[in-house]
Amino acid sequence: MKIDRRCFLSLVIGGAVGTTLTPVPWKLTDDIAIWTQNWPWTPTPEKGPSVYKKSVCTLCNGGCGINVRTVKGQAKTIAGQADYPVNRGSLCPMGISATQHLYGPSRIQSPMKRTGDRGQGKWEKISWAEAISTVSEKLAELRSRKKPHTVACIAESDRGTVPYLLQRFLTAYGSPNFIRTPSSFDAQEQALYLTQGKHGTIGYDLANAEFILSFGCALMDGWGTPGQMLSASADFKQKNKLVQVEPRLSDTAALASQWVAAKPGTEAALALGLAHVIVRDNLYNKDFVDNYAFGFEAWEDENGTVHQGYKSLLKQYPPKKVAGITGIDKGTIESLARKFSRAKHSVAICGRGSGMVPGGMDEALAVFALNALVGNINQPGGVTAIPEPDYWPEMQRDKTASNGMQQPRVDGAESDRFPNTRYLLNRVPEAINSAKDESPIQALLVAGGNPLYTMADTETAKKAFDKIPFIASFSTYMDETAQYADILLPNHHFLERYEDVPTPAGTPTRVIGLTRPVVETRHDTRHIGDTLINIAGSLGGFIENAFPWGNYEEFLKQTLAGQWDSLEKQGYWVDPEFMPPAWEEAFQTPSGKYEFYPSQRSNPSGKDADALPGFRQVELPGVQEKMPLTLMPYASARIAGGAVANPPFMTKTVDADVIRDGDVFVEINPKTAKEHDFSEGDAAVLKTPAGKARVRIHLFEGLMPGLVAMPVGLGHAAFSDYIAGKGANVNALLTDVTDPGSGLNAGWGSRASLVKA
Amino acid sequence: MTTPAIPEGVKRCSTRKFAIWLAVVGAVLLWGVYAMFLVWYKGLNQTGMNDAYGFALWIWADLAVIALGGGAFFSGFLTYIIGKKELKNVINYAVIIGFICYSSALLILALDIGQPLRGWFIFWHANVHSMLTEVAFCLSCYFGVLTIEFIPVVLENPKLDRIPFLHHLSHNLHEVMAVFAATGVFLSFFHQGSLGGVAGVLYGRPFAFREGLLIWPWTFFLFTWSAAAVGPCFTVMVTWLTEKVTRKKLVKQEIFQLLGKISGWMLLTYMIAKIADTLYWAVVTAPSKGFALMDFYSNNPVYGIWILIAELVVCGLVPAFILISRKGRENNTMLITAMILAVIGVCINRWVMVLQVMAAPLLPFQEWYMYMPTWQEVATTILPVAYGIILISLAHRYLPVFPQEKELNPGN
Amino acid sequence: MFPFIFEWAWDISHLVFMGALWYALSIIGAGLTYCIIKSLYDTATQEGGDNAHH
Amino acid sequence: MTKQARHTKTKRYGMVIDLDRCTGCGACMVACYAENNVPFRKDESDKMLSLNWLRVFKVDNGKPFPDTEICYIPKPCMQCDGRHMEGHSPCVSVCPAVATDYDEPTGVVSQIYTRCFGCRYCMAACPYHARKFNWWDPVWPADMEKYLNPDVSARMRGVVEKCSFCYHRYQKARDSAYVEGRDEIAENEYQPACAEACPTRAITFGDLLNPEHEVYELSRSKKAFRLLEKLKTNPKVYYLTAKNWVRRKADNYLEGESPADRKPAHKAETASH
Repeated sequence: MKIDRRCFLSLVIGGAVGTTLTPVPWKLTDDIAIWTQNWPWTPTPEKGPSVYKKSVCTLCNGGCGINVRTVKGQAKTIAGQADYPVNRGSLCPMGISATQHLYGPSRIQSPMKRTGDRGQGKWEKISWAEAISTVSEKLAELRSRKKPHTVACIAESDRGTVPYLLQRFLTAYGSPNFIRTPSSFDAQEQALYLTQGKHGTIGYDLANAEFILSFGCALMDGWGTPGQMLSASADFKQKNKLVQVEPRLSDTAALASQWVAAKPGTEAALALGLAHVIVRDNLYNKDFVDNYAFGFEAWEDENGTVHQGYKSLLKQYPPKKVAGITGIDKGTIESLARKFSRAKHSVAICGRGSGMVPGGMDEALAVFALNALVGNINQPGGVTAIPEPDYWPEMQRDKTASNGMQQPRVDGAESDRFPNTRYLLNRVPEAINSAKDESPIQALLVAGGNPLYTMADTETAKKAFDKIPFIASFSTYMDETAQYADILLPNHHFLERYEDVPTPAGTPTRVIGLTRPVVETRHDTRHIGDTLINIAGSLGGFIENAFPWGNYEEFLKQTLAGQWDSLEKQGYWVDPEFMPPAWEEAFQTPSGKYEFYPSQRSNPSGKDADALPGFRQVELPGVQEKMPLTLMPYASARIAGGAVANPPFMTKTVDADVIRDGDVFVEINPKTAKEHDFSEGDAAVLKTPAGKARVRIHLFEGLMPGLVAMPVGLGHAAFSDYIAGKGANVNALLTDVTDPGSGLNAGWGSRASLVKA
Repeated sequence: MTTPAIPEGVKRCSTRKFAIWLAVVGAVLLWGVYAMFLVWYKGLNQTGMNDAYGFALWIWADLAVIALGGGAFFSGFLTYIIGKKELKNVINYAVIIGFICYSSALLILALDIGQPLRGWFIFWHANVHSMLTEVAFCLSCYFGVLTIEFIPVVLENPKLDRIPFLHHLSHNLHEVMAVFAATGVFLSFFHQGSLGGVAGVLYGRPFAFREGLLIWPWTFFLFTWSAAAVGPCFTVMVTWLTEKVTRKKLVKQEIFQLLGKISGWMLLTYMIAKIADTLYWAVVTAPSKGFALMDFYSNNPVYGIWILIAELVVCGLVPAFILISRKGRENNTMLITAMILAVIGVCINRWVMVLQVMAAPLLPFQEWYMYMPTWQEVATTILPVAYGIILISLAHRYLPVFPQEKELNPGN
Repeated sequence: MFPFIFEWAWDISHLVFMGALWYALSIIGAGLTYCIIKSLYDTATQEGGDNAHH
Repeated sequence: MTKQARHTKTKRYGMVIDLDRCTGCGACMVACYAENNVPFRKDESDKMLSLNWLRVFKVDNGKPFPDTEICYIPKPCMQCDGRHMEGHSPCVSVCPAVATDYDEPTGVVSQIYTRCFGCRYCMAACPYHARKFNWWDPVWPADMEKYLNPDVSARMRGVVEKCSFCYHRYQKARDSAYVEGRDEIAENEYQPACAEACPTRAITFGDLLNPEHEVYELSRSKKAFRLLEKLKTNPKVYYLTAKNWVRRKADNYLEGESPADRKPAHKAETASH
């Protein structure tokens, strides 16, 4: 027993000492260390040489040139393309993080048809053949019932080959209902037409301007082309050339040399007040106004009726009165007017926020008039009209199509009531919801945009969509609208496809950029152009004949044959011949001059006061007593406010006082907070006539008391788990406010109340 | 009911009662073990820590437990090196408490690292400039020493003592114990100090940073001193608690009083040094970095100036004065109260030097960072308590821990 | 911890730190070895001998 | 502290961020995440749990409407030179396992993910909260692993990570210079992702010791300052602003003190070549 124990002890001790002397424990610990350094679930990216590919980002209408680094055929990182004439190497965070959407979970991976209820998210994979035949059968059926005009198509742009193919398809098919999603350029392009008589893209030469008066444009947070604006920001700052008119200290206001905190919705009054001072003190450009402008002074029409001129309208806006309306003191108005008229090249720009809402025509016209007063039309540092692309091939259509094209548009655009407005998506929900029997839209093709997220009062829009029997979406991502469709025909991601990007709004030169595939197609998706050619082919007849190309790429190369070399080599083409025309030839209005009195403006009352751009307060929905606060959306460069939601990287950059644990913060001034007994971080319910949302409170001194500012771009319900369910969608809280002459949405905000949750 | 496993001449409760007691404490232990495995399996996301709180409850528990376990080294120092022979009557228990404290600290450290399997990197790839390296080395070595000191106590179990080799081993270990104790004191001095240094060297954290001597900030010495002062208090406190639970006197009151007296003077001198340190920090160090004293004690829901007063006065000077006065020591309630206060004081100090350091904002546009531990953290922090109770229960039952027990409880 | 690990440097901090460490470790090691060997020896020589100590 | 390569001058790479130019757009952050394989989670709203090597803070002057002003402060790792300019940055000296190191030739503070065992002492030491912990295993949903940059390894759960001034880009530039037989790399050959992406060109990057680099003059300008200079961490990230209130936000001042009393940032520097 004793011997045994001793043996045992010696064995144990000896064994332990012996093992330590062998390499076993050392090898084991080393293996453990190596294993923890190479956990199989931590990915190791494949190495390889970097290949850089040029393309153009189409995540918004900005169209910035990009340079994509690829390794072994996979896109890695994205930077701005240094020589691209629009953005000059600068790129916004959305563009930089585009790879996250390319490879992310929100992609629609193949054509699908709905199996559950609308919006329920139940889908069944189908083949492309089935998808195309489903759509073409539906379209053929409507055509056979002589109802081609009940087909509508929504797109984000009306320029470039893809929007053109959509329009061409509708024309060949017989529907006038091509609808571009709303933006502030609806109002600006209409103002351009009314004052200059031209349809085109508006260009602002901000780089050469000496003084920029921005009426609430979120230049640093998405207005125009984000890359371009960010690239120019240092110049704005260093040359002290920016004045920002806005009730909130936005990133743009912070950059400006002067922040003019006018009451929201009074921008037109301020513009008129400035014009008043400029005219009163004879500071305007006499050459331009006397020789190339119409309607500045009183004028007599062919019937001998004498009409009031712009000059006399301005008499109603003396600084003192304007100060009362805008809340800006008289001295500031006077000095601002002087600065504006004395600077060599002054330009006034409009389009509130990132330019998602058109705004009223009065405002656009009043701001345009300021540019005309200083003669800064087609001048360096001024405003220029960029002609629309006109390189489209001829086509023929059949009688059904011609008849269909004669029908009025569903949205009421180009009607007697809104003769100068080209697209009115905002009026579509009402047109459908108020229809006595069946919906005036029987089939809807969503070929861009994400209306069920971006439209004001999204609940009402959803109700209208419910009444449309057939909705097809071409979306690349499972966005809110795609989720509500019946059939999905997913387009390639922009990093997988060809597309041309013509002059983005706001850019003062004529450019075409080329989006091209930088990675191989990842999923069973198809270029929307090819899908259209397929659908046309299966519809046959004149429609098929209108699409004689084998595929989209062939059509693109044919159409842009003259520019293709440059596009292929540089990734862009700049029109070398484009020069803003001299004042003598610039204007195609009835008067042949710049019209301060827009004679073409829709004016049912016939009163001069209604034709001239006066100040008329936009009546926001809601009763003030019940809703004492005013909700205003604000744009942030870190939150994508448009059709495509934030990729996770961008959401990661958003501060904890903007979004926290799934709740969005609304900003209020500490004074407002005191009045309503709120403190930082409180949970609250924000109510507007359109709906309500759970929010939290963030106190911000930089916001005018009485306002509630809420970021645009949160509260997505679709895309993926990484995107959905963060905060609330401000669009759902807003209501469309029809601008009388144009039908555009002039609603810049909403009355609101905040109650503790 | 006496079995040979229980030391001779002492009375122990029934096996059944003991089993129930172990089961109750064991349940708490299991809860902690469950949390421990959760943390190891799922990672540190199971805690309430975040990037502002890289150090939190666990590090506090480590620091506190090591300070309180300081009773072992200081009693050892007094017994073997100074030659206070009467302390032999508590040294066994002090060693056991120290062993529990240090093993718990090591366990918590093993939990508190993001890559436990790489924990040995701290030894292998040691950065000799890091206070934490010093802590890790001294802590592990001293734990070894404590184990060596604990072994003879274990070997005195009647059953084990019958084995000749173990009998001799126990005897021989006793013979050279002074050498181990001296090494232990040396190691303890450094790791207690390094633990103070952990916070004190953070020159990016004005709340923690202290000037010092050579490479050691003042907190280095303050931590060692405070552990020496409060460690014996904790030993007495636990002994007193054991007496309450077992309902018998285990150690003579004179021993308590002797320890109280030593602790009292240690505590008083520590408090003088600590107050001087605090004043210098408040008047010179912090202002040189742009902070006024009250910047550290305002604009937040928890850390007011009360915490400084509680640490320095209520749980510092007050117990010190009680313990240095004969009257205070001779009144048992006063004595124990003072010792408990001192223990709380050192715990507050360790809390402040970990948690408040993390909480205080540095950039003027930042707010105070607040932290709430998760149940997993709490459970794993309670785990050592349960483990300690079990080990103490076993030790008390089967080992002759208290030489005076027989004498104090005649008739058993 | 050992001179063959790359971050090792023959500088004063390493010498002081590691010196103290290895010194302490040797004392502990030596003490333990002594006790074990002595006990083994005692066990062998005093087999069955009396158990009394202290 | 590794020995420097032969023939190459010692560099102190640093960054100058013009706060008067920064518009807070966030492009730098996103570019950083894409370049450095920074993972993301479904909810990133708790910024103290969110892995971000670069964060842009919004500060205001606290004045009531309409005298309010705001400013954005981008905050990468400050790549501190340490109290005595010899590389003992707050984090490097505390790391028990030499998992973070001060690179002598460049001044960049590195992080060795496979060495770090996650004790987080460096996070406690860093006054800028520049260090972030991998509380979770990184997950890239769908095919997102495809976009990971092969130049930067993905980190595992339980380790600390931070901005490295895109050190892999320096290594690449140095390697290609070596292939071409050059000892030195040009200013534009090594730029971190954030500086490259900044659409407003607010971020300038280069060698603070090289008079030919733009950062040399900028870091010595009267408008230059650093965050928490009083802590004597000696960061290599400089900021520019003309606004006194912004400077007040960058450090702590006792009553009666003012940023104007302070010496220019570069005077505090005593680096030797």
